[in-house]
Amino acid sequence: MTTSISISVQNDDFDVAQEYAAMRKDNTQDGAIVFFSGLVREMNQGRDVTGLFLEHYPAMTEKALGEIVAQACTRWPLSRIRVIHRVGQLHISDQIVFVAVSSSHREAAFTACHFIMDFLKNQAPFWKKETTQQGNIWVDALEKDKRAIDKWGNKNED
Amino acid sequence: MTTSISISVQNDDFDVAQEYAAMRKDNTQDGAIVFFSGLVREMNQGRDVTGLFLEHYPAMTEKALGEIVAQACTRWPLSRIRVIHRVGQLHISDQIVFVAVSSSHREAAFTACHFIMDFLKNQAPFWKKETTQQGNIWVDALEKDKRAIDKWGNKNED
Amino acid sequence: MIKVLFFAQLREQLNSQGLELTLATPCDINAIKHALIEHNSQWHAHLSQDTILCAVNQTMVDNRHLVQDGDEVAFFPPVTGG
Amino acid sequence: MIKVLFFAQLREQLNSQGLELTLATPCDINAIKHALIEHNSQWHAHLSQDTILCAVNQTMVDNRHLVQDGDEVAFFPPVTGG
Repeated sequence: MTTSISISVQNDDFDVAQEYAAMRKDNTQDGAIVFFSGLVREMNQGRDVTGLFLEHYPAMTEKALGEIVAQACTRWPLSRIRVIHRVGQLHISDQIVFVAVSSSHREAAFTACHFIMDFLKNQAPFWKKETTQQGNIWVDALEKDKRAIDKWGNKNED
Repeated sequence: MTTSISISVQNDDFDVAQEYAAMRKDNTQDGAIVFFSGLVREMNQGRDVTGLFLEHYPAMTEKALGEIVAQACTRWPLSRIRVIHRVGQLHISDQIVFVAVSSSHREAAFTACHFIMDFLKNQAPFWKKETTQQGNIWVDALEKDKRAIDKWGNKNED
Repeated sequence: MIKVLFFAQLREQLNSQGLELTLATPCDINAIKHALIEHNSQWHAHLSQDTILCAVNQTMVDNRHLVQDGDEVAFFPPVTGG
Repeated sequence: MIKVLFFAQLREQLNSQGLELTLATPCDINAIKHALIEHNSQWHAHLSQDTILCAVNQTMVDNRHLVQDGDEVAFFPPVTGG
């Protein structure tokens, strides 16, 4: 099936209502929309965070996200996929990332959205630097995020 | 941890933007919001659908949803949970059901939202009657929906 | 007195939203089904479908569950919400 | 000529956004790391961290990947987006 895919990496905030409306617009085939929204937390890895700077590798970012989304499309019947990742300076409670997936069926939408987030966490070239009371600290990659992709099996390894 | 839970069964449509805003309002602890939205599809089980009537067992519906949500809370650290299920006459592309879960961590939010939908499909007393060219037809429960709860293990059996 | 309710296609098949039964309690769900079939013998096939679910006081139960006087007992087909 | 890029804490540790290397190609990623350490011996500890990831032409590769003349080679720590 043909999947409609849209991927953005941007400094600007995004509007979830607008993105959700786009998933529904002229869409009579899909029974399920799942979305994930990632926010800046006040407390991370035990540190009191006041802000976050997101660095990325511009030439690679959208390509890496596109490859993850393409992998998801080979595994599940998906209708529309929207990925937005912000870069630059963010503040507490700001939206960082958004992944929305629509499908005719619930299981595919849930699983694909989860898959895209797990691989985004491991393979998309973004790095977070937190502003904290103790200074600016690069966030460590977590073992649990690495383990999260194990559940998807070997065929997803790039 | 204390989870803020809100469950509604209603004839009226709901506004995802408003629900999403409520999940974020004064929320600096959560890094993840996952939501599921279920829509009326034009084609279901091979039939051309023009509308849907949702019957329910009013005295039991919110209780059943509350028990499913309570089960989810015993399994994952969840911060806010919102469940809305519509009843009555619906049309193509209408929103039927909404489940939103926030958590400090992505894995808990994804898994709990998926869990709630799987159990809602199997244990909440709603029944769909489709309006089709061939007349009004009660929707059959699907074997795959029954199997969907097997992945959550025996301890979730009521 | 036990309050019995029917929903969805079962309600249509029985042409009844429910009724009140007077029965010696405690009795199990099977005993209630028997009493309903005695009340209307045409209900036999519909109530004997092994997919029919039962809730007592708004909680799903199996056929061996013991019903007490004053309970609300609902019968319905597999649910299809969501 | 090979274009080398560094990101995030590795960029800060090396105090460099990247540089251009002239090397006999094809060569593998380990050969590029050696050339970088020859260029600046203080980079040794940072480039030897076994957590350091590498992408060639914007695709993740392992240390045995063969680099061609004109390729873009990026080194960076484990990613932490999302």
